[in-house]
Amino acid sequence: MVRRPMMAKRRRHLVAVKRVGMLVGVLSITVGAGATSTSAATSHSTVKDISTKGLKTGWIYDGSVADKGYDEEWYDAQLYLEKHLGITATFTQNTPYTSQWTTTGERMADAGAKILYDPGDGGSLFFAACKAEPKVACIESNGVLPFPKNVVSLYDENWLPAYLEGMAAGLLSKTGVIGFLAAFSNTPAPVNETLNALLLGCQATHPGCKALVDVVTSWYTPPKETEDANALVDAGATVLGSTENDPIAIEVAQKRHIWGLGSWGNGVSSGPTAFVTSQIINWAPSLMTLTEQVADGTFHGGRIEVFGFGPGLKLAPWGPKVPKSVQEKVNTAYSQMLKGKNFFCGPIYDTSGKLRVPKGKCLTTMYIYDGWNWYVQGVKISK
Amino acid sequence: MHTFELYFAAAILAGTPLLLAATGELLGETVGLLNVGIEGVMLIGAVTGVVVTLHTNNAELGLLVGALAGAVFLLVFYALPVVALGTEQILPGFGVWFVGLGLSQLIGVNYENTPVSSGSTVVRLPGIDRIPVVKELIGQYPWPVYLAFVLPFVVAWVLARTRHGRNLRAIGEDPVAASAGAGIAVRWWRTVYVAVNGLLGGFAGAVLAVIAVGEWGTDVTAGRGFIALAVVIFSGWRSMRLIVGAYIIGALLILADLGGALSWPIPSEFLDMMPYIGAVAILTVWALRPGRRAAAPGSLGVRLKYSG
Amino acid sequence: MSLSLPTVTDVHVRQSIGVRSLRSRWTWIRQEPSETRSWICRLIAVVLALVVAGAYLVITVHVPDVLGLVLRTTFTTAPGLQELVVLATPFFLTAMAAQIPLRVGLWNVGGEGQFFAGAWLATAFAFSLPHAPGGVLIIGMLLAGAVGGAIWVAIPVLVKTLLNVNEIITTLMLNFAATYWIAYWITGSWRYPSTQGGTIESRFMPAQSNLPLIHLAGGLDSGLIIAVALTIAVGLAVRYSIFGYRTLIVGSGRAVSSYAGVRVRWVIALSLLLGGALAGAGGVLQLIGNSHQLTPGLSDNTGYLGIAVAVLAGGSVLGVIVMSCLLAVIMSVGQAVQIYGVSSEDVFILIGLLLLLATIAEVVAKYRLVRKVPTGGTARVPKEPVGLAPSVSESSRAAVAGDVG
Amino acid sequence: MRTIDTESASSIRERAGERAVKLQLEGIEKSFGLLAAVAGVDLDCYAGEVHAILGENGAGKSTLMKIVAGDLQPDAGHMWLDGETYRPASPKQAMRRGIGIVHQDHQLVSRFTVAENLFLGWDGADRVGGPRSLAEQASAIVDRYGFELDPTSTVRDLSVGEQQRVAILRALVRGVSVLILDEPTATLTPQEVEVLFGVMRNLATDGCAVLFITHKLCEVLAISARVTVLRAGVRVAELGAHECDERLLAREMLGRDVESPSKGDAPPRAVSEPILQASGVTVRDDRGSLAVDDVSFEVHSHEIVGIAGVAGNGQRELSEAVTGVRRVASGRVLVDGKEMTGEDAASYVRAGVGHIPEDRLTAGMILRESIANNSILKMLHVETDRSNLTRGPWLRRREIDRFARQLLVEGQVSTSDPKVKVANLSGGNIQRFLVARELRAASRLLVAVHPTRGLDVGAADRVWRILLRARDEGIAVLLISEDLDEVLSLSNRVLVLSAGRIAGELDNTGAPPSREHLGMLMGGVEQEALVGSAAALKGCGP
Repeated sequence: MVRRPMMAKRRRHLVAVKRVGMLVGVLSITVGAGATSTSAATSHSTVKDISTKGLKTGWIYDGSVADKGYDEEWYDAQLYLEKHLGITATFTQNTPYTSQWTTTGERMADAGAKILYDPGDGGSLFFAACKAEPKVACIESNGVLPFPKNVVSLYDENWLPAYLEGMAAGLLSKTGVIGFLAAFSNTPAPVNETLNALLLGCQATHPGCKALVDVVTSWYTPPKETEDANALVDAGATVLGSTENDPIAIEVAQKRHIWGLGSWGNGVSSGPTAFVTSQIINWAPSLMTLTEQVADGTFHGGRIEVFGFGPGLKLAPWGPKVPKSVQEKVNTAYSQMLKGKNFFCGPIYDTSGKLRVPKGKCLTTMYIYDGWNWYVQGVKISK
Repeated sequence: MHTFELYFAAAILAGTPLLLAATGELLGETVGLLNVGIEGVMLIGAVTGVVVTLHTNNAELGLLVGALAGAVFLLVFYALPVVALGTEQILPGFGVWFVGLGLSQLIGVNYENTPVSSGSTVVRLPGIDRIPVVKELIGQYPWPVYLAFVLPFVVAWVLARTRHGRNLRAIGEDPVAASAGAGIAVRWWRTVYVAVNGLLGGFAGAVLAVIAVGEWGTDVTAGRGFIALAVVIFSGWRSMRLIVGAYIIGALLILADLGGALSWPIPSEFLDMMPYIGAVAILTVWALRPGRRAAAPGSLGVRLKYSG
Repeated sequence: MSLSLPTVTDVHVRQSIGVRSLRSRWTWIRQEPSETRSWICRLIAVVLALVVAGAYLVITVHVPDVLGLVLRTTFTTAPGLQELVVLATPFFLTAMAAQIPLRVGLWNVGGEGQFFAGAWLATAFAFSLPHAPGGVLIIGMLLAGAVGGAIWVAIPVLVKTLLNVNEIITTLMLNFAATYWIAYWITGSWRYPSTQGGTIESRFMPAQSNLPLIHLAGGLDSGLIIAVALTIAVGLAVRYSIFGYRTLIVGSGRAVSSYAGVRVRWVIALSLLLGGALAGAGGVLQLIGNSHQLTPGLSDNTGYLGIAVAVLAGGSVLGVIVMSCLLAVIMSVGQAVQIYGVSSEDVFILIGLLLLLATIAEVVAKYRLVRKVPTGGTARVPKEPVGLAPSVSESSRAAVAGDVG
Repeated sequence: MRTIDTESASSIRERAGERAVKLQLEGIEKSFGLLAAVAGVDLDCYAGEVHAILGENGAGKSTLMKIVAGDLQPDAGHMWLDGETYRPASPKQAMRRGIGIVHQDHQLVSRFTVAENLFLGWDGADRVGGPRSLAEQASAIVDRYGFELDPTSTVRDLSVGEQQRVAILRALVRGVSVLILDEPTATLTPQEVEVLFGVMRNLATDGCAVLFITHKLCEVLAISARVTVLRAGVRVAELGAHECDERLLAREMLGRDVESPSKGDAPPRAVSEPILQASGVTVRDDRGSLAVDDVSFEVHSHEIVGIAGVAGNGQRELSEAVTGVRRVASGRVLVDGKEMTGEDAASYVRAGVGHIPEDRLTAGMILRESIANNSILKMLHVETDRSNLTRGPWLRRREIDRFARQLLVEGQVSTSDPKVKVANLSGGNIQRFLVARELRAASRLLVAVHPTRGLDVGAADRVWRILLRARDEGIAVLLISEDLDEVLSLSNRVLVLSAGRIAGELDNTGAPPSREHLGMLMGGVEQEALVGSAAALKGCGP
């Protein structure tokens, strides 16, 4: 009843890409130059692999598939797979993070599903179902090793767009004070990586840039987020970022006439003049490859796939009010990233001033994804 | 920077839905009806308020419809069993809460995360909006904030100094004496004030969702309906004291954010507990005051058996 | 309305005088309902609510073959049955947590918080003795959970007994505090080291604390057996103990209590603490029987739904067991129909309707339709005059009866 | 005190007879469930007469009057007011038609002031006005009718007589032409009754029809012009007051001749040992004000000590103080010479004190519970019973059922099933069951408060006999009652409680004390002041 503060998992709000547009996007995929991109998902729509036809699958969503965000993006991928690979899909929405998650997976497997997709990121609840049904292939998001042999985890390098957003913030902000709504304190992915990347990006363009962090203790509590975001603005923030499900940061930024960074989707509609930029994720290419692997018998689990900029991850179009000079500076870095440049290199200090990454060393993708359990210098957080 | 002024204004805004809901509940309790389900009413008001605002792009209309929805909702789910059928009062209150929770989600499922673009009219108090600090403290709020502030004074005046108010207090004190002795239409007025309770509760929810938050979200109230109940008890059924209670909790709500934003060395979870612990605390403080017994309406929460 | 009822002889007097023709042959009479009668009325309420819900599903959501779906998914598949067990287990104890204070006329709305507090203290216990043998750990965690639940209700108990502060609000407010309290620990020192993103959870409990699965009907959780045993034991203890009898006296009002020389404060405190302890134990059962991690989703609103179970059960232990199972079926069906686009939390509308209808059923149960005494006849006149007990005086003030508590 | 118009009853009737019928009822029926509370009653009432409605408890008097006052809707029948059809849907409509009712308990809002109560719910009151303007208007009205009332005082601080005057005044404010008084004398001192009768006569003289409900025969003869007698919901007689006497009325009312209770033949034995000793007992009521003020008395075995007094003079608090239900503020209570001050009800039960409480339905019984559960309400405090009925912390249900059955037999209750819910018993059965239970506990002392209130004559008679038997068996009985007849016919000694103090103690073994004397004491005149005074007030009584 009362919302379990942390329960509603983030529903990453991506822009509601029109299905047609998405189709075009997938069809026109070219192999990106991301650091660890997925295996290329080329021209599947023309191949029409017979082996996937009639493959039974189950999809477990934590929220609504019409949420104009994260779940809808996954749902679009589901529809795409149904149409182009001929799979049949059953799915549940608003699944709570309880034993129900496990039971749902098991029920789907009982009903003959060969693949379970876990867009809602049930974590160990989902793994329990996968352990109970070892013959079923499991595809989930945002997991951490080790996990069962039949599970593959998919994730995007969301710290890359975050770094770019941070750069823009540093250029746009006069004072160099970013307000940040963190869902939880010290959660490597996505809170720490997003926050740290944002701040590093900001410091790259605005030396001395700092981040006031408010821990919301939930992924989604609009009233509290609004009040928290306003408090951050009152405390002096001139740019707002967040890891929350919703675009509250942009809304508040719009109302308070400052800049707002997107978290999980194109937030331009939430704040036309405040919006800077955001990340946009597309799951279909990776999912198609994995699904075909199941059909071919080449699927092997127990691994993580993290994809960077490319067919699955893009930077959203710039907000209409972002000055061209800012866009150009950040776009330069964007293209460097696309070419493979690592921006997460030393010297990086933590909040206590200790040198964590010496000059010349760089953070690896997996460290950023899984191990970044400290905050960089400039983060102001209660706990 | 005028940090204090900004926090003050934020606390007032956060306290406003509490104050509205508490005023409605106080009126309901004045006629002897203890409705513990304001939370559900607020949710219904919030979701209808947002839905109407999104469709009409008119926040004022949204607030109005939200208030009406709250009234209708409470009439059906509370007045019907309690006033018409004479059931006990607590359980239907919980029913109102549960139904409000589920129904609001059902209505709002396609409107989640859709921000309301049009805000409510901000009233600039003439004269005051020129004085620098005062302007930010009290000079420029959306109109429901002023309404919420004025309402307890009106209620206090009506209850203390008008014939109608006396009749209402008599209904709450002793419904049998009021009906058989003084000829007051107890059932009618109880029904009317259930509606008023719902009206203000729904309005409070709509204000919270449309103005303070700016969008619908599941369980957007997060216990504020129950906090309003605590505020009513804290007030000792004197409407002017509602203002104190509501703004204290409003300040605590904002203080929790303030601590987070300014990176106080307190875990954010503990800061977030403050409004709820605060509600318990103000009840305890109220209970510690001497001479507290005379306050509650005599028939509050008492089941009225109908016959004949 | 108050009415001094005549005794047996008076009825005869009246008849000998001759009753004038009455307008209809049937009339309603009021009577304190029997257990059976109350039950029948409550069950009718449940059926009505289910019919409404079913109609909603059929008409609005277009779920084909609802009944078949319900039977198939909940009763014929192993995961369905297992989920039923998992869902029902915590209801037993959170329902008892609400029911025992209800005997005293108090509303313990804090089952949710006490559930978490119990799980929290049990977790602390398990993490401080990670290598203890399984039996010690399980019993120790259950005891710690009971203590934790009782601690969580201690502040409401204190302010209720000493200052008479409304327990509805205090217990409810502490639910919110409990969720933040849990969040503090599982995002802090107890955090599962590699938790990513969505689910926030603690480290796993020591493996030896996991309750064994008993393989009956596709995997019966032994937590269910403990829960049912606890429920029955506590239920019988309350029913057949002096303490249970005293809760009944206190629940009947202050006047009876002081007349009977019962120490009201102690009974209030004990019943709330017992309720808190049971909810806490429920949290532990969920922890060691099912989730094995402390998570924010551990309770899934069972603390709140327990109140509904307690109300529908109407003071009986059997009622708690039946209604817990029924509610588990409802929740399970709620899950099953999700693929048709029904949000799982829509089930709250159904629960709310159930509560309202049950309240109305309580009133309806008091009325019986009986044949009136025909003119001059001698038809059904009960031996004992029926109806409400007469009031002390012929005052209409007796129409207002004090509520419980 | 106002002078009393002593016009004879017959002349009132004659005068009234010339006038038009004010209120006419025909074939009024009202039933609650199976029971016809009013089963076809005709009545007519003239302007300017005091019309008594006489009947036992449960005869349907109050139900009939509530129908007239719009509080209840009749099942059948017609009413006319001033020749026009009259069918009020609510009390308000009745009031608008000029019907005023003064309920037995006055139906005033006790936390409101006199002024607030006077104008409550009245459309003629000012829409807006603070306490001061209200009080000014009220005092104008109080003065106009010559009542002695302070409009600013709170109703609950007033005496019962004063509250009654407020209720009457409230009806007068609205311009009544028919005033219904529902058992107005039940809680008044004889002197207050006289004042009330004066008011009623004046109202009648002013042309108002006064309907006066009572079950006291003497009052009918003293005040009314005509009397309608109800029995079991049916009008059994309509008589002119001049053509009847008490005996005739009693027979009509009860359907049989009835003897008043007697103290029995056995003279009380001389006793040395006092059972209950109260010395300097001071008790506060729920609101914290002094209810019992420095009271000292003793009750010995083999005697019934009656405490007489008008309601609200500390009887409740005193009875609760000597049974442990309420704490004494100061003073001492001893039972059997044992110090009991500050002990709770459980200790008193252990000391052998039984208690028939005033609110037997809310304090003495749990209505929605079974007879079995009610039978052990206090017994678990008594060691012998406890060891029999319980084992360790557990109840022995079978033993409890057996115990309950014994009580049912002892109390001559009409059922023998201990599983029956108390709520489904009749009032007489409940009281007999309660008395039987308390006699079990009362091995030394029985405190009986209003033991027969609300009971019909037969049921009351049985309770009286039980009390007398208990006395004969050596139990000390403290009888608290507002019914002077009851107190005088049962007690060996009578203490009069007034304003929380014992105003006087009278021996009742020989010739009964005069009612006038008692009335003066009840009215607050100290005994010393009465000595030698030749108070010769007219009143009715034995």
